[in-house]
Amino acid sequence: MEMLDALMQIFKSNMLEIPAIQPIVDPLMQIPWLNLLVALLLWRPFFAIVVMPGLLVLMICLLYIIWFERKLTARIQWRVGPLEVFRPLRGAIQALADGLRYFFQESIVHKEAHRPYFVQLPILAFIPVLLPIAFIPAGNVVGIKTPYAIPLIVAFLSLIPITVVAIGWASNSRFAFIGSVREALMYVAYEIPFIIAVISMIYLYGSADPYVAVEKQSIPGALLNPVAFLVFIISMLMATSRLPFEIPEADQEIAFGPFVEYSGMLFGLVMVLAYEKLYIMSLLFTILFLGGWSGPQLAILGDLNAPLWLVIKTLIVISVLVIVRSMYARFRIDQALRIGFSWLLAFAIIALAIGVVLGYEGGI
Amino acid sequence: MDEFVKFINSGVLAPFKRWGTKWSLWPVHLVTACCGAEFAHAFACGYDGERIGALSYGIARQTNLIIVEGAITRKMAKVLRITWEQMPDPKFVIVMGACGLNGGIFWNGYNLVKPSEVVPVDFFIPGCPPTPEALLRGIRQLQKKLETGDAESSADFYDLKLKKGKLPKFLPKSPKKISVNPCIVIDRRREVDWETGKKLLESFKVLKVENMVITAKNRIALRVSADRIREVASELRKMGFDHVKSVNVIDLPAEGKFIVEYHISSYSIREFMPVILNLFAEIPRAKPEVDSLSDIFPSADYMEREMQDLFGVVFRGNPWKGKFLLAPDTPENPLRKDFKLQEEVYVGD
Amino acid sequence: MRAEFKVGKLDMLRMHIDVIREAFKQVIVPDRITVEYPRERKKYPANFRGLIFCDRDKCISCFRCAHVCPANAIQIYFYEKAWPGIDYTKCIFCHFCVDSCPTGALRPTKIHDMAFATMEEMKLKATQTIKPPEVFREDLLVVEYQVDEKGWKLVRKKERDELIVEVLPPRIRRKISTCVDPESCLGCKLCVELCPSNAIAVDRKVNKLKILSEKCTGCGICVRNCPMKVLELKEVK
Amino acid sequence: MREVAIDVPVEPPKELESLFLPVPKEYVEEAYKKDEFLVLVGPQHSGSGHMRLIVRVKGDVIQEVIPDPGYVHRAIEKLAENRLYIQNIPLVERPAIMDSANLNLGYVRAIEDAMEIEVPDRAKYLRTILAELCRIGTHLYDAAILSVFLGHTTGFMYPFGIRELICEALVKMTGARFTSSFIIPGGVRRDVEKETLAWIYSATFAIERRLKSFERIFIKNPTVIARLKEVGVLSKKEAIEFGVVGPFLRASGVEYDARKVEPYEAYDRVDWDIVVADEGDSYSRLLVRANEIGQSLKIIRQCITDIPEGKVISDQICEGNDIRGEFFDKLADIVLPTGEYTTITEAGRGSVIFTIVSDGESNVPYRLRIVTPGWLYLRGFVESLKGERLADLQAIYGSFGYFPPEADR
Repeated sequence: MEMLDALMQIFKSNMLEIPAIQPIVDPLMQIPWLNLLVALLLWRPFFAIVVMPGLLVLMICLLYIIWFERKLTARIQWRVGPLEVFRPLRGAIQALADGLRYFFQESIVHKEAHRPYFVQLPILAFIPVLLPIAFIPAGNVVGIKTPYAIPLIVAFLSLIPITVVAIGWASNSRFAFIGSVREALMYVAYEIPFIIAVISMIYLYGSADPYVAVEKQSIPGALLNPVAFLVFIISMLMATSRLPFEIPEADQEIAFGPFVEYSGMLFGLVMVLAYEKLYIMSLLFTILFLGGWSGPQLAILGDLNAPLWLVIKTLIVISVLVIVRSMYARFRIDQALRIGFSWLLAFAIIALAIGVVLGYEGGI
Repeated sequence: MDEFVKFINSGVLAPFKRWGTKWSLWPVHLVTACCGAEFAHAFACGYDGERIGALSYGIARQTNLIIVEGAITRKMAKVLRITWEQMPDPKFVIVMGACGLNGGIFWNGYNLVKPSEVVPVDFFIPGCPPTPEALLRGIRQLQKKLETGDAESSADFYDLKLKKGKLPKFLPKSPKKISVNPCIVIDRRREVDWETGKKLLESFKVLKVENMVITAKNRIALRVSADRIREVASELRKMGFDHVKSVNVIDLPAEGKFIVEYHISSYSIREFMPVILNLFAEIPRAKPEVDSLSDIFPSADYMEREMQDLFGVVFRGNPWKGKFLLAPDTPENPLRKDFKLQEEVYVGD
Repeated sequence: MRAEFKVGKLDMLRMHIDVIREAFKQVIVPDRITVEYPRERKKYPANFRGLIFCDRDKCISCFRCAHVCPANAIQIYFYEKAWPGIDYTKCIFCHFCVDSCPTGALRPTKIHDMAFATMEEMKLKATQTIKPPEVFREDLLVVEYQVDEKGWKLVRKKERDELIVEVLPPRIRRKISTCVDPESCLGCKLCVELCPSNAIAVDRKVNKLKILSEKCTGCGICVRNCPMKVLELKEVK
Repeated sequence: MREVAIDVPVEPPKELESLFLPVPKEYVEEAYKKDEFLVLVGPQHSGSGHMRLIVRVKGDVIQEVIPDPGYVHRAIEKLAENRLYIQNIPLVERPAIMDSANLNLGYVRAIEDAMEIEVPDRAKYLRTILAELCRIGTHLYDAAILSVFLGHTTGFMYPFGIRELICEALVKMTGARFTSSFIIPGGVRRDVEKETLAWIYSATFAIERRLKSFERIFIKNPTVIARLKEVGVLSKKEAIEFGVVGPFLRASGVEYDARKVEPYEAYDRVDWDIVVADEGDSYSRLLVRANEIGQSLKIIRQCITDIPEGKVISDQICEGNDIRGEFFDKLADIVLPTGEYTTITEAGRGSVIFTIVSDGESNVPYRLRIVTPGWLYLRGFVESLKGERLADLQAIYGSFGYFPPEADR
């Protein structure tokens, strides 16, 4: 009992304050046991990781991104997109149907695959994808508060391609092999400019702490260092393998590359990997370039303002990014590498110079 | 494991599974024949199959529906079966197009297999090709089947109960008239007003062919003996006739010979562009061998391989051995006249 | 005419802008052209080649449709009279049979969207072809393409398209069989045996054909089968 | 998960060796020894149609490609020997249904050539309109396939959207979306009303407008240009050597078009140009066809403006102006005089050659030889792949618009 009380104290000391739902929360807090649950839910670290901007929103985001992407693509392509599954919402739950179908479909592990790795790696791949969520702050709602959040997020993101390459290796198929090689090559091409762009922003703000970064963005970072902004966007497209850089999993060329042999739930897992990566990178992008969680505050929402703004900005970033898919064709691997190693790297260095100059003596 | 499968199929979660599958029927990209054009129309912006949850997708492992688009040949049948086996359960098959049902216009062809004998089929769609609407109707019917559990056809035919009548003693004969002793003349002279042709004939005199005739405007037939065909061809090549438009073999079982024809024309000399020379030679049917022209005219290569497949005529010097166009289990030399096809039936029983 | 397209560095930028402009134009005002099929149906013209049914009363059992069918999908079934049954597992909807029908007995419809659970029910016996089928329909609207100089629009109307169309029958000429060259007749009596309406008799004494014009339907079976080609179809008023 | 027990006559191969069918074992071993490996593209591959390409790659560079066609070989030539001349009309359309009118026209012209039938002018114009509609449709189809191979889905949707108009025009004229079977010896099956022609006339403008969108988003898209320029180059000499046909030959700089070289129907009465390019790369192949669509629209407009009144079917076939009701009587008993008749017709993807050999007595062809453009340029296509990167395979495949049913017949 004492332990529970201690826990309660911990939760209560760091609870979200949302005036809008306070009338509901207050009576709930009187009920024994249930109050523990409510307190846990409203405990800032827990809320940040599990609800917003963490897993729950991630899930909703996934459904939204996939639906929005398909709908927007369809709009550009003179057609309607998913609709009949639920007409009143214009087919918004299409991704749910697809997800359910994948969930209940047979997961085939073919004879030549390396069975344990083949099954484990898609699940393993979630660790580097989901860990950064713990470090992404939204105002005072944050999982683990650290001044080194930005480098940490970048470090975890860099682990993802390794799992993808491993997935391709475990699949033991020709196209998966080619896809893995392509992924590895692309990784080198985008990772360096990407990290340099992030470093330039760190120089610019004089700190690797997201709080400092957001604080200093009275003018959004996108305007302070537009070159870094551009480099970040392009390397984001490359990193999440979206067109025109959808090279590692080029459907028509190498049949989804590393993921060619996956089916059922396992494919569902690997398919959302890129989208989750996109979500995390967009969060980082928002913090670095779009002023993070700053925005007009609504008193009634209290602490919820910050995560809400962060998520809204992120969704806008993703929504703009998905339009690229219906505009461009896929580059060839050598062309993409050339872009990565020449143009992108050059721009990244310019961005670094801008960052260093502007951020001279401890940031702007 | 079986209990688990049973639980998924009929337990508490079954409605969710059915609902998810119903609205997420993704056809795999397995283009089998020309109905693929209408398939593409059904999933392009004119009809947009994605509207009803069907998204055409690349790889068999990640999809759950095969739409067989028309004719399945012997070669393709294996692929169809492999693709079907690659797909995870639950999986469905819709066959569109008359060729896929019962052969359609190719019903007595030697290279066709019925898809319903290769994979279990859920729905059949008639038409040649079926309209995109018909294909979407098929998907709708499949969705209905997933919802209610039983397959229903979308059209109901009225049936009149009548007693069978007596067949008359004589039935009208087939409209086909096939000559018993066909007489084939490739180089039949026709009078045409064609100046260049006459000049060409003059210049061809150096070739010393057995016979040369203007068969129509812009068409000249040159008969050579089989052992001189290479010689004449390389002469023609030097004259500016640079490519082969067609390689043809005609089977004459009554006379015990094959006629091998090369239709040669020119791209490099404007004057010769419309001219098609028919260089032909006769070879014995018992020993069907002729020199290949594929090194003189690389454009003849694939067509020689094809003729090798279809007639069993050996082109000496063509590097290709074995089957090119046909599957290993196709009947040998199907285009020879002694390979007979199934005859039409005009009276139902 | 030369198909050339030279691009400079500045053109590249312009082209990028063009692509983006086009995409955003579609986002704001989409040129949507989708026919939402189960709910809507495109209106096809009356000459659309769809399912065929047979007007049994007009049929003269002439075998023309069965003989012309490129896919051999039509077979003649004999009941109290004979008329065609259509095998939709083979039918390619070329409507050669409809065009061959001398009496307009075979009638086209606009029905084309069907899916069947088994192949057996698609093989129609003659008893099943006499009426168009009952088709499962979900459509509420009719869509038509409207084109003009300015572009292409979809016009939707709230109505149900009638699928069984009354196509104007071609000029139907009544013909009967006549013997044009009685001298060459072998008297083999094949025509007598073949005639579905028993309209031909042979006068035993002179070994001459006698065609009963009121019974002859003009099916032409005798004409097509006569070994000496002495018969001909002649038009009558 | 139903229990499925069916009797399967065609078994999947137990061992994978038979999948390598056309290649001997030694070839595979030799490739592995040289540190190269074989990639099988197709037939179930989202970047290939109904054929297989056995690609030998070293690193990312293609060393050799062996085509394995025949997945859609439906024995059209054999079946044609067994059917009436008139019954073969739907049959010869089937190799490429989006190009049905051109194939149909080639076959019918061979019959007309043999029987020396004079086709009325109105029918000639109608045939020209139909053939050009099919040509536009084919070019759009190929452009769509090319764009989806490059991963550009919008580029796939736009041409297929425009194709809906072509299909609608075909339906209004002939009654079928694809397989029109409309051209018969002596003319066409029925007259086309004025309103339909007027509709097609305005549709050409609608098509032109929509094509502008397509041009902006696909043809002049910088990523597309980057993918296609200087890829799969086929020089003029090679193109002639390998007997490439149609737009692909013209893209290599040879000014050859059967419509100009040996004019048929109304092509010598309308004003149009042959489109040629010099580069011979994938992009010029796309451009040539894109420009040809413009020329075809021009032809259609001229035909609709100039079309004369009159009969649509020759007097030698039918006295009336409508074949309906007499189709069988007039056409079933066609017998060609003895001899061989070859016609060359410019179909969407290049020249299609029909050779009819007749014995003079039968009403079925003794031998019908069809050489489709796909079969003719297959060699050139395969040769142009050598030395390119694996990812370019799809770009070149798409730029040739290789359509296996057409090639395999």
